[in-house]
Amino acid sequence: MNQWKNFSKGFIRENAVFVLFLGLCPTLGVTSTAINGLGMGLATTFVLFMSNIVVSLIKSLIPNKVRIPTYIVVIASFVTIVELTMQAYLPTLFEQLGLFIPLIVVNCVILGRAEAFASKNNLLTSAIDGLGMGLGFAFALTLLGAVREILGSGSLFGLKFIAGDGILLFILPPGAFLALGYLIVIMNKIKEKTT
Amino acid sequence: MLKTFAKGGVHPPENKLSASRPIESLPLPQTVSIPLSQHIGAPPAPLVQKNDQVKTGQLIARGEGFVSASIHSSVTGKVVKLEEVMDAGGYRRPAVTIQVGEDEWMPEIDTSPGLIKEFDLSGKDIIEKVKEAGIVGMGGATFPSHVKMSVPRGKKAELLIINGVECEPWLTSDHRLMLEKGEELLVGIRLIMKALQVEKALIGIENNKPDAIEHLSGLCLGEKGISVVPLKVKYPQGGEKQLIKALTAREVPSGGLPIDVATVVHNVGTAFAVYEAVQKKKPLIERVVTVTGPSVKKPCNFLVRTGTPVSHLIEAAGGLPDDTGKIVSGGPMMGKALNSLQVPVTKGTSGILILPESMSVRKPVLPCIRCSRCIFVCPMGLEPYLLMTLSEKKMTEKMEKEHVMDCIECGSCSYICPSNRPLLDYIRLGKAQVNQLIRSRKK
Amino acid sequence: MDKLLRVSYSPHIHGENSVPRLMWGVIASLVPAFVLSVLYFGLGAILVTATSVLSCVLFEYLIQRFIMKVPPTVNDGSAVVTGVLLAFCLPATIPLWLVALGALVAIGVGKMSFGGLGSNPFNPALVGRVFLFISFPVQLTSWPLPMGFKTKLVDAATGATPLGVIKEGLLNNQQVPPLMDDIPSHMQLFYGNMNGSMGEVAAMALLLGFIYMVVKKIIPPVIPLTILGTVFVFTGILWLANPESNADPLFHLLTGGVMLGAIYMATDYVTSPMTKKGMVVFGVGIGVITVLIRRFGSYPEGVQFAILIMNAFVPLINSWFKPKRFGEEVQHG
Amino acid sequence: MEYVIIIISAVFVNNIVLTRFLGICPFIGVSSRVSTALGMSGAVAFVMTIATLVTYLLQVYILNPFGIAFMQTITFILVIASLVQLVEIILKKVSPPLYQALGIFLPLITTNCAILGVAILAQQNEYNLLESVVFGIANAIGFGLALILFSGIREHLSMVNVPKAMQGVPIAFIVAGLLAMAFMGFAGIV
Amino acid sequence: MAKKESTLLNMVLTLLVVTAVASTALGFVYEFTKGPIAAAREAKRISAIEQVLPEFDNNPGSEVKALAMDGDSVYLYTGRKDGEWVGTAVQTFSKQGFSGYIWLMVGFLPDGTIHNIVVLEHKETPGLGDKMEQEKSFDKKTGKSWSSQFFGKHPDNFQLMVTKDGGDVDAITASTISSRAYCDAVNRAYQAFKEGGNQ
Amino acid sequence: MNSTILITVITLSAIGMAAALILYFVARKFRVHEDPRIDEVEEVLPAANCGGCGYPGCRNFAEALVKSDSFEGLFCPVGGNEVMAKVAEILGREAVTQAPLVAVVRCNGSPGHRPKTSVYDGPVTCAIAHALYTGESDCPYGCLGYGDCVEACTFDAMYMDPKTNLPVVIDNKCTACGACVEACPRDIIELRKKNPKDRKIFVCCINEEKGAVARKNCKVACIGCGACVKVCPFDAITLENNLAYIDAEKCRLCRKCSPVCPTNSILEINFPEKKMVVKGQEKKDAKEGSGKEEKVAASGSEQKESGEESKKDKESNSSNK
Ligand SMILES: Cc1cc2nc3c(=O)[nH]c(=O)nc-3n(C[C@H](O)[C@H](O)[C@H](O)COP(=O)(O)O)c2cc1C
Ligand SMILES: Cc1cc2nc3c(=O)[nH]c(=O)nc-3n(C[C@H](O)[C@H](O)[C@H](O)COP(=O)(O)O)c2cc1C
Ligand SMILES: Cc1cc2nc3c(=O)[nH]c(=O)nc-3n(C[C@H](O)[C@H](O)[C@H](O)COP(=O)(O)O)c2cc1C
Ligand SMILES: Cc1cc2nc3c(=O)[nH]c(=O)nc-3n(C[C@H](O)[C@H](O)[C@H](O)CO)c2cc1C
Ligand code: SF4
Ligand code: SF4
Ligand code: SF4
Ligand code: SF4
Ligand code: FES
Repeated sequence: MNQWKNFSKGFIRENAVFVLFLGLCPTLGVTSTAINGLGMGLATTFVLFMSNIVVSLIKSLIPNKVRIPTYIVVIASFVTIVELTMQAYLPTLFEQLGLFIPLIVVNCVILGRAEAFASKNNLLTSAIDGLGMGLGFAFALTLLGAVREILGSGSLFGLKFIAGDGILLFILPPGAFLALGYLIVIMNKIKEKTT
Repeated sequence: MLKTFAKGGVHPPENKLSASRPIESLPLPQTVSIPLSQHIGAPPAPLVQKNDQVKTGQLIARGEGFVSASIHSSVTGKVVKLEEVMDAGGYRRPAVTIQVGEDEWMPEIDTSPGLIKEFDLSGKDIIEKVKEAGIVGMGGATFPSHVKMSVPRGKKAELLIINGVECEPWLTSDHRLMLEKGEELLVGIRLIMKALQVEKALIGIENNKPDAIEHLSGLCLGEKGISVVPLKVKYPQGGEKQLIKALTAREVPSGGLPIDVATVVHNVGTAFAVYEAVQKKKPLIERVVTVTGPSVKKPCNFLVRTGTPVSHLIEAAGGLPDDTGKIVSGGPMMGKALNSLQVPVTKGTSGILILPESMSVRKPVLPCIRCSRCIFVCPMGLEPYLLMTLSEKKMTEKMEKEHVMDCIECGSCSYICPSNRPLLDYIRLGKAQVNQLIRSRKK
Repeated sequence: MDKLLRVSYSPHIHGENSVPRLMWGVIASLVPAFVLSVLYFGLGAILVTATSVLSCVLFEYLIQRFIMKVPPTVNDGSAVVTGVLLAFCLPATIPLWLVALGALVAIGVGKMSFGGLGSNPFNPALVGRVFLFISFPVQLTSWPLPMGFKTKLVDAATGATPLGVIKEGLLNNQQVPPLMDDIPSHMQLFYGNMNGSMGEVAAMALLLGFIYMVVKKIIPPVIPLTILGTVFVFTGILWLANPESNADPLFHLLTGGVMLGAIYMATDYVTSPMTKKGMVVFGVGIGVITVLIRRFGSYPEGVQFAILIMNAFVPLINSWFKPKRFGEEVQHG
Repeated sequence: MEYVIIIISAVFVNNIVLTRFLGICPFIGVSSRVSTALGMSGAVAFVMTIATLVTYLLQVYILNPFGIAFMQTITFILVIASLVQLVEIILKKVSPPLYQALGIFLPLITTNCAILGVAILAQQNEYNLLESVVFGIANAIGFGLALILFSGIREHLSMVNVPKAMQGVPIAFIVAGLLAMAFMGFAGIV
Repeated sequence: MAKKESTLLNMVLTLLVVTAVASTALGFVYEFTKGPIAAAREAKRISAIEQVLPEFDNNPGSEVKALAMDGDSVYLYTGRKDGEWVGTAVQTFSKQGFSGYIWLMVGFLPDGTIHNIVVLEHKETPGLGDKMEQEKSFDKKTGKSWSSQFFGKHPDNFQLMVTKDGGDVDAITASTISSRAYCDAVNRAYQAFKEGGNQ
Repeated sequence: MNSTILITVITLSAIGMAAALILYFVARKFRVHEDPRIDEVEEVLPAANCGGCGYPGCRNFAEALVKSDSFEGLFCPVGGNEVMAKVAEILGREAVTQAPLVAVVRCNGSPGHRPKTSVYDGPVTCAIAHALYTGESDCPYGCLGYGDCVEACTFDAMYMDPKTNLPVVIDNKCTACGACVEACPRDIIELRKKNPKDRKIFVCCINEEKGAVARKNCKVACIGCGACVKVCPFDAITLENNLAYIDAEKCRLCRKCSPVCPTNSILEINFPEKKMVVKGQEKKDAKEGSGKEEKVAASGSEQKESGEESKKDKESNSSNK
């Protein structure tokens, strides 16, 4: 497979959030600002990238029946590493993302990729796939975070550009759903146009 | 408080223009085309051939099997064609076309005007006579009447109900019949009571026909077991289930027949036909037909021979108005729109309603606003809005669970819907789908 | 014959009701409430209502025309109803751009996203109103005092609504009876002489509209009666149990949005149940949730949320509460 | 009273789906029909209750005494994954129709953040054993309530003409957003 | 792709190996990050104390006093410079927030004057109640934020109640509840200070 | 080694172990046998879930395939022979090959050929109009033109031609799933053998009425005169109930029949222009002749103007509803 295609598919065509509708909890939960979205996206990317590598390395050694538990252990290890490292060096961001960091482990994207892609492909391809999907995920989260931040607080990456408050609802839970709903519609339209 | 049925119903404007017009005999047309199937059930095979000479009242097709009815020639003349003619839907059905000559009746038929009250026939004989005369329900469903008179084993009839409701707007044929043939009607009722072995009969008449109520009540004074019950005006009170509910408070179970609640319902026209068949040996070859409409010059009630083309009736009522948009055989709520004026009158034709263009165009359909009106007016307790959607989406099994087969096709739902939704159109389609499903299941 | 006959299934006649007729009936019934709110709040009432109606109609037209690409149906009047009702639950001095934003959300999100008239599961006007309420709590809780045409459009004198006074007081561990002294009498509440949103203040005018709609058979009275009844009974029980911390039931009926909500918003055909049984369940649900929020929640008023929450239950109610089928019981009995 | 508050809070005020954003994938994925939503709710309730119980024991009797609380994530998920698989195997045998109905979604419960999230939240809130279990059940009810309401609405939407571009997931999110908005009314009840 | 046959032995073995490797790795990472994590936690508290107290040179973290109040604990940290008492930072809370607890660090000068306040933790609504955080309501023009009105005031002659309730505190717009809770927390801090802050 | 690490390793391994063991034994106890081939077969099926095979979905069809002993009556029209060969391979059976089919609309009653005799004013669906009456023309067999078939096609392989008001099948998109055949209340659509270059010859009429009646209602109706039967050298044409029918299996596309049809109801599509002189004299009515040419030409050009136009038509059609 063309590696560039393999890498880039995660952004629009097979975007985990906009197209596959996976990993929605963190998508909605942490995107009240663009920064949070980006942070979460990158953390997920790291886990996705690493676990794809490891899974594709050990895939032939794993008996079929314990496939899933093994993958989970691998993923959970990387998540814990992220968790501990973030706690140590980025305590503020860690506090903001809260519960959703340990929950990376159950992000369907990661297990899905491990199961559907890494366990069937070679190291390089899997690594690139992991990176692409991860960055695509990060892109989606940042985009959603940006939209919500702009509408909700009138700022972007913490830089305020209007006086006063924005439309509060968008940084509250209902706004997350609404913003994502309409973003998916727009993304669909874009996808339709490009293909 | 006048009696009526409990649930649902609508009040369309009554428009009984022809209520005061006495029944006139319609002059014979040049040809009649008598369809061989004028009832539910299989069409019988013709007994005549091309160029045969037939007399008025002569049997031209014998009903084979139990649920079938015989067909008699309504005129004297020569059989010119044994071909298919269009029915009300434009589909071609087998028919006998006769060129009308001098009106000569079969000799055994008693054509004298006198009333014959006495009879000594047994119930069985009465039913046999009814069958021979080819009588079918004249209330619209054209179900062979002898079948309804033969109470199935294990069931018992307690009550005969005579349906003089005529709840359809515009139509007045039953109304006129009750006024003009009241005595004959009562004899007919007696005959049916005897056939059914019941002691009691109720004649249900809506309150908008006070003259008929008064007239028949007067006649009933001397009649044991027969009484007239005035009813509040509400469509579709004429539906037998609603009528039974109104008169007896009994509910025919879902999927059941009136006999399940020990009643049998017959139309007044049917009762009159029974009188003529039994007492005068006259088969069912003519009936009262109302010709009416907002622009009709001379709204009338005609006594019409079966097989007469609709165009002939319209001519007699003053001709087709210029603004005609739609011609309906039957009433406006349940009647069938015709696409040709050559369609013949059959045993079930109760009226011809001519609607001007302005009244015949359906209004544009809007989305359902879920106003519940269709539910409130459905006399069967159904949810028409839901049934329509299910029918559109071909969710046949769900439709069956929602009792679509209970729908009596009264049209109240379509009538009331503020969004002009073609509810009944789709429900009919749904019923057909469910029927198919049930049949395929039986296989 | 030269002209072709029309053919269709029966019935061949149709009743007089039509969607526009019903909608304009609702609008007509809202006139008394509108007149009173103009009397109480002056120019602002007119401006807010006009903005709301115009933007609802405009957005509906634009969305249908340019986004959904279907023939616009604005003349069915439903957007006008939404506009009027949205305006009626806003303060009369609210900035007009907020009204337009609310209309955009009501029509765009609440109605058109679902396909327009008849498809939306939630009441559009309430969607717009709650959106504004949550997004702009400051503006949405600044209730002008009823001073007629003396009410200023900006920086008008404001005050808490009667329900707000009670809620504040209870949060401050005050008791209800003394608080009632700050609140107009029940009779005044009935005429609508109090702070509040434009349309909700005058119980009298709303009841008049209710009677009109019931007489004209625009709505069956089931839903409003059950809601008002439930609120009355539930608050009555609380009041009898503890009059120190609960206002009396009549007070609850006459204040806040209960009347407006029960008569106009819970009765929206599209978002309410289809059967009488279902309507009762729906009404009781709204009543109970309203009182729960008023009494125990953070917001002084709960009808808007209660109606939206019960809107979500409507599909389930519809599938669980069927009309009584003719001949059904006999079959099983 | 304590328990009542936990329940009301978890079901209405801090609904797991609508305000905490957990278990969104199945919320979107298995909600197109009421019947499947009921099944899914049942499955989640079952797993969630057992999972909170088991993880509580794990935390209190193993992780805490040994001072390895940092292993929370990995041990919890391992236990939950096994649990789900157990349920799946048993269900397949005991109730094939239910298994059929839930189909591919049973394995998805593994990756349902709601289960793990609730287990972790119960720890964060420092609940005791009984409170943890009640918390688990209450959240399962909250999940079920949201899911069933939502599936009812989606079933309704499948019968009306939703614009093509909005059909499916987008409209589901809009509904979820409006539902979440409505549920904000419960704020402060406990 | 060849899937490996599953036997009891190789299943158990695989899991064993994988968990062992994973946990070893995690163990090491934990050991490695243990220090920094503890430091990061401490740093947050220290920085809060630094913000609310005048300059000090001791380690207030080592001079902590806990007082049980209203079912929870209030902590007092004493700050000294050259052994001299410069003030006490009180870690306080309120349960009356719009949603959940609010934790503040209030710095008192030895005479009881409020020096500065920072918010440690809260769950108030963004855009409303969260204006109690200094940076969220900071006005560049005046250089002040909402909480500035407390600084330099002495609770004995500055009524710690919102104006609506008859106090001296101007509430945050549309967030009376949060403001009230804030006052409640500061009040609690002052009670604690009076009880145990004097040295 | 550090003790934390040791404890970590021991606990996690123990938990892992315990989980594995429990699972293993439970799995053995509760094993359900399910043929693994079902999954394999399902993989190769097209996953269109269209129901063309007669089963509610691809999975059910896969189950049926695995469970049955032969492929009798089991065929996936969408995947065609290719897929069936793959299935056969998995199941180790002989594949039945079925000639590829394509849907053909057997009515040519455009408004020019078929006078309108009434106005239909009901819901725009063939099913309801059919149940109500003959439709806007007097031909009780003819196409009603409300596009139920187009609606039913999930492959976008049909559209309504706004000029003729008749449905048109786009041959290369049609998968012969049969949904349209099912949908048409008048049984107008037939699945016929696909010939090279999409050529086809068929009687474009299903009217069984007597010739005169049929002719009166539609100028291009088959009147059952039997002329075509006589000229067919391969006995491919049969006449039953006043209607000729060309058996696609027997027909060798010799094109002898179509010129002799007095009503031009035999259509030949996608053939090159005939070289030999068309017997102009036989055409009594020049107008009729041109009518037919039009249809043939139109059908030919349809293929060229690929999907674009058809999409437009479909849109305009659906917006009419
Ligand atoms: C299969 C069948 C059997 C019937 N059997 C009886 C019967 O035994 N007794 C009876 O009174 N009516 C019988 N009916 C007639 C119906 O009760 C009813 O009168 C008829 O269908 C017309 O009613 P409608 O005009 O209200 O539709 C039967 C009808 C059908 C279709
Ligand atoms: C909606 C509806 C309305 C009807 N209205 C009448 C009516 O007005 N008069 C009448 O005689 N029959 C009416 N019928 C037919 C009756 O149900 C029933 O078939 C008839 O009275 C039986 O008598 P028959 O078999 O003698 O026709 C109506 C049926 C339906 C379904
Ligand atoms: C979504 C939403 C969130 C809110 N959050 C808070 C909050 O965090 N703190 C607060 O004091 N009030 C909050 N409120 C406002 C209160 O409900 C109430 O309107 C206010 O506290 C009382 O108004 P006042 O401050 O003008 O007296 C919020 C309102 C809404 C709609
Ligand atoms: C009795 C009645 C009440 C209505 N109430 C509302 C309402 O509260 N909010 C609203 O947006 N539209 C209302 N409408 C208008 C319309 O039904 C509504 O916009 C639909 O929900 C749009 O699909 C009402 C209409 C009627 C007939
Ligand atoms: S559903 Fe049937 S029975 Fe009910 S109102 Fe409509 S037509 Fe009448
Ligand atoms: S009457 Fe019409 S608009 Fe009202 S619910 Fe029934 S179908 Fe819908
Ligand atoms: S044209 Fe008919 S047979 Fe061909 S794909 Fe469409 S529906 Fe199926
Ligand atoms: S072919 Fe059949 S389904 Fe298609 S438009 Fe004609 S009548 Fe309707
Ligand atoms: S990310 Fe939470 S369930 Fe999928």
